Amino acid sequence: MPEITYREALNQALSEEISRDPNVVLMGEEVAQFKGSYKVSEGLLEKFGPDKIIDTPISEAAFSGLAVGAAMMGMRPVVEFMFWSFCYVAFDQIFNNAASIRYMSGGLINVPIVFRGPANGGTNVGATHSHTPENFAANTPGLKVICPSTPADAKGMMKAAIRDNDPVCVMENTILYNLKGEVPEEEDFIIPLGKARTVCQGNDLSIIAHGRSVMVALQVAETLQEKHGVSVEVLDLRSIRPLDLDAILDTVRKTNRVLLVEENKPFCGVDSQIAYLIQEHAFDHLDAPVKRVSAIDVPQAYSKALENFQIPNHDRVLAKAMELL
Amino acid sequence: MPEITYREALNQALSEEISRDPNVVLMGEEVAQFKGSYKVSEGLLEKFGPDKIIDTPISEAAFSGLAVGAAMMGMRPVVEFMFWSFCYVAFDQIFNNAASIRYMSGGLINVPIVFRGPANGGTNVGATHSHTPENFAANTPGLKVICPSTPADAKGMMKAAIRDNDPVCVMENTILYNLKGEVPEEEDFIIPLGKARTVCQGNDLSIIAHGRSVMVALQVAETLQEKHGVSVEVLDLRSIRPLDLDAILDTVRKTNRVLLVEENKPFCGVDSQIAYLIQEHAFDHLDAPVKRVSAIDVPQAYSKALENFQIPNHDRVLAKAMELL
Amino acid sequence: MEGIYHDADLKDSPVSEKKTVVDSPDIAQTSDFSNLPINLQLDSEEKIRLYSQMVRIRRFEERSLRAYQQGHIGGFLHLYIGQEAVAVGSVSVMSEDDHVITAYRDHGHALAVGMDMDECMAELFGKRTGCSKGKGGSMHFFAPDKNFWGGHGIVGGQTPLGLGIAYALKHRKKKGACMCFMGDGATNQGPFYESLNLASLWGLPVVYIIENNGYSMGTAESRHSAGEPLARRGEAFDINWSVHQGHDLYEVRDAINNALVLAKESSSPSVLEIVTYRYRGHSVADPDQTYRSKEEIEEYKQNKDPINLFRDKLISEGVLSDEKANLLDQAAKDEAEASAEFAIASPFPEVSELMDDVYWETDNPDQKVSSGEMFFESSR
Amino acid sequence: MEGIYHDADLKDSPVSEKKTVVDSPDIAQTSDFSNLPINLQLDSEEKIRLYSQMVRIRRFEERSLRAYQQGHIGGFLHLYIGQEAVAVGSVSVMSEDDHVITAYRDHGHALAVGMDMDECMAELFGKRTGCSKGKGGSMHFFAPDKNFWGGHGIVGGQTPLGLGIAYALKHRKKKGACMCFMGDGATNQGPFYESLNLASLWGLPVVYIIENNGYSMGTAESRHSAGEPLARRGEAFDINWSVHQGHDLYEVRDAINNALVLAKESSSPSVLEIVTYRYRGHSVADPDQTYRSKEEIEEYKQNKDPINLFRDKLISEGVLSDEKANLLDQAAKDEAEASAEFAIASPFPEVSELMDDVYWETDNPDQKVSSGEMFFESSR
Ligand SMILES: Cc1ncc(C[n+]2csc(CCOP(=O)(O)OP(=O)(O)O)c2C)c(N)n1
Ligand SMILES: Cc1ncc(C[n+]2csc(CCOP(=O)(O)OP(=O)(O)O)c2C)c(N)n1
Ligand SMILES: [Mg+2]
Ligand SMILES: [Mg+2]
Repeated sequence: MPEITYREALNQALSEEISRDPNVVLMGEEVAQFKGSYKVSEGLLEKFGPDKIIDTPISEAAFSGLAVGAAMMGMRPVVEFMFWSFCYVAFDQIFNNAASIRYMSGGLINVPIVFRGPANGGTNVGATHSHTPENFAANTPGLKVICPSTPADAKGMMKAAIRDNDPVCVMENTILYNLKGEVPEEEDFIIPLGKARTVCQGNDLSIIAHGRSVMVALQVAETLQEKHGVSVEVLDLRSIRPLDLDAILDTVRKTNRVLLVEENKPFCGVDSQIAYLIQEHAFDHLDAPVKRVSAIDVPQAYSKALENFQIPNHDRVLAKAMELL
Repeated sequence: MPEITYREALNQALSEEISRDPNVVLMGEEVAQFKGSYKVSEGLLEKFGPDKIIDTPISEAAFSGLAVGAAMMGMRPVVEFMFWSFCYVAFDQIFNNAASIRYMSGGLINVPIVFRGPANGGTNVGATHSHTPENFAANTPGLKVICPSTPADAKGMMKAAIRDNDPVCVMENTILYNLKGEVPEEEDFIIPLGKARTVCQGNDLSIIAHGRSVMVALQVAETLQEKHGVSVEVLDLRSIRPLDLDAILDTVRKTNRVLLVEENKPFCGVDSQIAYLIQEHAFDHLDAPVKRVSAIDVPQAYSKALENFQIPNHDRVLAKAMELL
Repeated sequence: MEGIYHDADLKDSPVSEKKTVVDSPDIAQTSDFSNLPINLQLDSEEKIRLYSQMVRIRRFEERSLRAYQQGHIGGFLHLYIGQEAVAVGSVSVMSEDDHVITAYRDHGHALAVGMDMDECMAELFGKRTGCSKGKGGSMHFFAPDKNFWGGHGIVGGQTPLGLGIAYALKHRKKKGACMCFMGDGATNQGPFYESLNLASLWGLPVVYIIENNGYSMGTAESRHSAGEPLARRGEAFDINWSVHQGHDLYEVRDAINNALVLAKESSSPSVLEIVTYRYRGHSVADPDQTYRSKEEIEEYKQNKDPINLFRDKLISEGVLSDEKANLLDQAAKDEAEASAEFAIASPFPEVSELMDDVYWETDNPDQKVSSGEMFFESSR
Repeated sequence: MEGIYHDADLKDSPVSEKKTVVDSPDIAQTSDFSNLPINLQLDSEEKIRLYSQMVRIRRFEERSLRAYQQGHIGGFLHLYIGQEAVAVGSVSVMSEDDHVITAYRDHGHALAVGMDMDECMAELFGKRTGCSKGKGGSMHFFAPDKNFWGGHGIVGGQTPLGLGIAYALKHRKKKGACMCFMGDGATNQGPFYESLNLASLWGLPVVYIIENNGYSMGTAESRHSAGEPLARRGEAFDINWSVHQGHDLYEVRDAINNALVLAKESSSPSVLEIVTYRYRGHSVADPDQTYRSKEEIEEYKQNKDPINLFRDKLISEGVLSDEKANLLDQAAKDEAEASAEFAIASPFPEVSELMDDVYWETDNPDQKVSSGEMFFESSR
C-alpha cells in the first residue's frame, strides 16, 4: 500500500468522489486558485474546473446556507471552513438549517452535505482560531461528526461522509496534514462512520481519544509499557456521532480503568459524555473513576510556551494515567 | 415578603440596577415600546426613557457585538435575546468576543455584560426556537452561565449578574415567567453566582436539576415520598459556571444515588459534565451509576403530543428514578 | 479633489415609490396593470382561480385563528391576512422549474403553491397527518414536490438557502429561478447581504422578495431600518431592484414575472420590495394596539384590501359577479371548516415516532452504512 | 409605471475613483493634498514624526519577518508593509477622545497609536513582556490606555465592536469617534451590514475604514465582491461614503479628518475606502506568486510606495534631507533590532499564568463575589 500524507488522503477522497458523483462540489475560501489554505484541494481546480471547485468570499453564513439549499435540491456539496472556528459566524446555517430541516419537514427533505476543515489547537494562533466544536456538533441531533486521526481514516471516512445522506461534520487537524501513513487505493475504500479503532491492545488501562490526541495517547502507552511495564489499550473513537459505544465498553470491561483524552475544553467536552456512558453502562467494571485530560480550561493561549501545555501533551496525560494505576 | 412572578422579579432586578448604576442599559428586540416579547421590561421605557431601554432591529450579531464594545468601554449593557435560540446568529460575538477579549488582551480589558433571555422547550414552537445552549456557554471559558428557577433566584441572580465584572449568560424560561414566589425587597438582595440550592432534603436519592426541570424533580420527589416512601433530596444547580461542586458532592455523599435532570439534549449536555464530576470525586460513594434524564435526542418537535414527552416530564423522571432504587 | 462626501440621496426612481401605508391612501388608483401582457393572457377561469386562492388563504387563516383560540393550536401562529396578493400573485407566474422559499409567515405561500388545507391545518394542530407530520408546525411547512422549500423560523435564515436553490438550478443548467420571500425586518440580518453579494457575483437566478408590511413585530420600518427604500440595498451589489404595491395582484404578477424572466434569461438576481400590510398582530398572541392605531388598520382594509380590490376589478371586468364571489367565499369557508374537522379527527403522532425523520440513515435501516449509537436518549 | 428595473449604475462620484492598483499608475500625480488646512497646520517636526512612524512600522515588521523565519515567531504573521500611510495618516488626525479598532493585520495601527516596539515584538514572540502577556499574539494586540481596542482575528468580527465603542461615546456624551478598520474581504461578512444599519439608524460616531489592498488572501476584489466601489455599500443605509488613495499620507489625513469631524459634529457615521496595497503575502506562510504577478507588486513599490512618496514630498518641501531620512531609517532599524533583542531576552509566561486573565473575578480574589468552581481543568 502506498504511503501518503493525511492531506493527500483527503485530496484523493475529494477527487474520487467528485469524479464519481456529478452532484459533489467543493466550495470554500481559497479552495480553488489558492489550492486551499492548507493545500488540501491542490490540483482539483485543474482537474475539475471552476464549476466543481469553487472559491467563495469570506461569507461563511451565506455559502454554508447556500450549500444547505443546494443539498436540499439533491446536490452533495462539500463545504470547507478554513478553520472550524469560523463556523461561529455560520452557526445558524449549520446547527439549525442543516441539522433540523429533515426533521422539521417530517422527513420530506434530505440534506446530504459535508462541512469540513481543521479543528484543533497547538498551532500558536490564539483563542479565536483554535476552537474544537465537535462537542457542539455532536450535541445537535441531525448532525453527524467525525474526527479522523490517520491518513487512511481521513480518506475512508471522508468518502463515507460524502456518500452519506445526512449532514456530516468532518473535523480535521492542521498538525496531522503532514502525517504519513498507508492508505488503500481502491475506489470504494470506505470506512463506515461509527466504528472505533483499537490502536493498540492492552490489559491494564484503556486510553480513549480522538483526533490528534490519539497520537499523544499512543506515546503515553509506549512510555507506560517501557518505563512501568503497564499494558495500555488505546482506542481511537474516530466518529463522535454515531458513537461506537460497544467498542468503548469492550475495552473498559477488559482493563477496568479508563482515561479519556481530548483537545476539547473540559466542561461538556466530548469526553464528559463518554465518561457518563461508561459509568452508566459499565459501572461494575470500573476499578477507579473515569479520568480525563482535556485542554486547560481557559481560552486558547497564543504563546507556544502556554499552548503546548494547554492542550493534552505527553506529560500531562502520563501524569493522569499514573493516578489511575 | 411579597409574592411576585418570575417576570416581575426580573423586571425589578433590571429596574433597580438601571437606577443604581448609570452604566446599565437594556437593549434588544421589542424591549422598549413593546415592553419585551414576554413583557419582562414592562414599564421600564416609561421609567428610564429611550436612552436606557433600547429597541434594536433584528440584528443579533450587531447589537450583541455593539454591547460587547460598549462593555469594553466600561458600560454594563444587558442584552435581551427574544429567545436564546437566536444566539446562533450572534455566536461569534458572544463566544469569541465576549468570552475571549479579556484573555487575549492579557487582562487589560473587562467585558461586564449580561446576555439574557429564555432558553427552554415545552412551548410548541419547534426546533429552531427551543434551544437550550447553557452547555455551549459553559463549555466556553470566559463566560459565566446561570439558570434561575424561582422568582427569588431570578431577581437575586440577575442583580448579581449585572454587577458582575465578567460576561454572564442568564438563561430564563418562558414557562416560568408566570410562576409566583416570595421575593425579598431589599435593594441589595443578591444571590451570589455559584451557589446551588437544596430544594428539599432527603436520604435515599439525590435529584440534581436546573431550570424548569427543578420543578419536575420536586414533583417526582413528592410522588416518590407519597407512593413509595422514598426520601429524595433535590438540588437546584442555579449556576452552571461557576458550579457549586461542593453542594453536588455533599448530596451525593449523603444519598449515594443520583439522578440528573435537564432539558438539554443529552450528548454533551450540562449533566454529562456533572455526571463526570460526581464519579470522579465521589466514586466510592456511589451505590449505582449516575443516571440522567434529558430531552429525547432529536430536534425539538413541534407537536405538543411529542414535545411534552420529549422534554423531561414527571413520568419519565419517575421511571428513571425507580431504576436507581 | 474635494466634496469628499456624498450625501446618499435617493435616486429618482422610475418605480412606484415606497411610502408608509397610511400616507398614500390613493396609490391604489395610480396605475392600471391589467393591460400588461402578463395579465392580458389570463382567461376568466384563471382569474377566478387566483381570486379564489386569495379567499381560500384568508378563510383558512381565520379558521386557524379560531382553532388557536379554542386551544387546538399552540405556540406561534403568524397570520398572513392582508398580504394574500403577494403570495398568490407571485406563485401564479411561476413555471414548473421555479421554486419558492419563505419565512415563518408561510401559510399563504403554502396554499398558493397548491398544498392542501387539510395537511396544513393538521400541521398547525400538531397532528400526524400534517404536512410535516406535526414536527414542523406553523413556521415550518414544506412541500418539496411542489417546489416549496419552507417555512423557516429564524429571521433571514432562509436567504442563503434560497441562494442555494438558485445555485443548484444554475449548476444543473435548469431554466428555473428561486423566489425567496422575506419580511422588512429580515433585511437587518447579515446573511441577507452576504447572499446579495454572492447572488450578484455568481449571477444566480434568485429573486429576493421583501414583503414590506411596515413592521418587524412592533417596530415600524423607520425605527428598524435606515435608508429607504429597503430594496435599494441591492444596488451597491449591482443587483436590480424595484418597489411595488402589494395590494394589486396584477402589479405583483407583473413585477415578479419581470424578475423571473431576468433571472432565467440572464441569470441575474433581483431584489423586489412589495409594499403590503398585515391586519393581525405579529402572531396571534401579540396585541396590536401598542404600536399602531386601529385607524391605520381600518384605512388599509377599506382602501387596499387585496381581495376586495381584485373582486371589484373582476366584477368590473365582467369576469365575476357578487353572487359567484359569495359562492367562492362560502366554498373557502367550508373547505377551511372541513380542514379543521380533519385536523381534529386526525391522530397525534405516537411518541415512538418522535425518533423518525432525524437521519435518513436511521429511517432507512435496510440501507444503513454507519454503525454505532446515533441517539443518546431515546423514546423507544 | 414601467421601467421596473434600475440598472444600478455607479453614480458619478466627486471623489477619487477606486481602480485596481495597476490600472492607474499615475494616480499619485493627480492631486495635491498638501495645501489643505489639515496638512498646512503640520509643522516640520510633526511631518518628520509622521514620516518616521511609517518607517518604524516598516522596519519593525521586516524585523518580525526575520524573527519568524528564524523560528522565534509562530502561527500567523500578517504584515502591513505597503499600507503604512493608512494607519499613520488616520491616527495622526485623532483627538484624545477618538478610538481605534482593527482586524488581525494590526501591527501598523498598534505602533501608530504609540505602542512600544518592545511590547509588540515580545507579544509576537509569545513572551510575558508582550502587550497581551503573550496570550493574544500577532492578531490580538491591545492598548486600551491608548484608545486602541485591538487586533481581532475573526474577519469582520470587530465591526460591531467598533459600533459599540461609538455607542458608548455617544451615550456618555463624549465628543469622540471610533475608527473601525477592516479589509476589502471583510466587507463580505454580514455583521458589517447589520452594523451599518445601526450606525445610521442611531447616528453613531463611527468611521468604517476599508483598507482595500485589492485582495482577500489570494482572492482579488473582483472575484470576491460584486459592485464597485466597496464603500458604496454604505449608500443604501444613507451613510456618507467616499474612496481615497492610501499611498498619500496627506490624502489619508484629509479624508479621515473630514469623517471624524462629521462623526463628532453631527454624530454621523461614514464608510471610507482607502485604496492601498500589501507587498507581502497574506501572512508569512503564503506564497504570492499564485494570485498576483511580481510585476504588479514591483509597479506599486516603484510608483506608490507611501514611504518613498512622503519622503520625496518632504524633501521637496525642504523639511527633510536624504541624510536625515537615512538617519531616521537607521534609528528605526536599531529600534526594531533592540525590540527583537528585548523579546529574545524576555521570559515566556509560566504555565501557572495560563489561568490568569480569564475572569476579572478570579484575578481579583479579594473582591470575589461568586463561589463555586470556575475552572474544570487547571494548570495549577
Ligand atoms: C434571528 C431571529 N431573531 C428574532 C426572531 C423573532 N422574530 C420572529 S419574526 C420577527 C419580526 C420579523 O419581521 P419581518 O421580517 O418584517 O416579517 P413579518 O413578521 O412582518 O412578516 C422577529 C423579531 C427570529 N425568529 N429570528
Ligand atoms: C470569519 C473568518 N473567515 C475566514 C478567516 C480567514 N481569513 C483571515 S484574513 C482573510 C482575508 C481577509 O482579507 P481582507 O479583509 O481583505 O483583509 P487583508 O488581509 O487584506 O488585510 C481570511 C479569509 C477569518 N479570520 N475569519
Ligand atoms: Mg414585516
Ligand atoms: Mg484585503
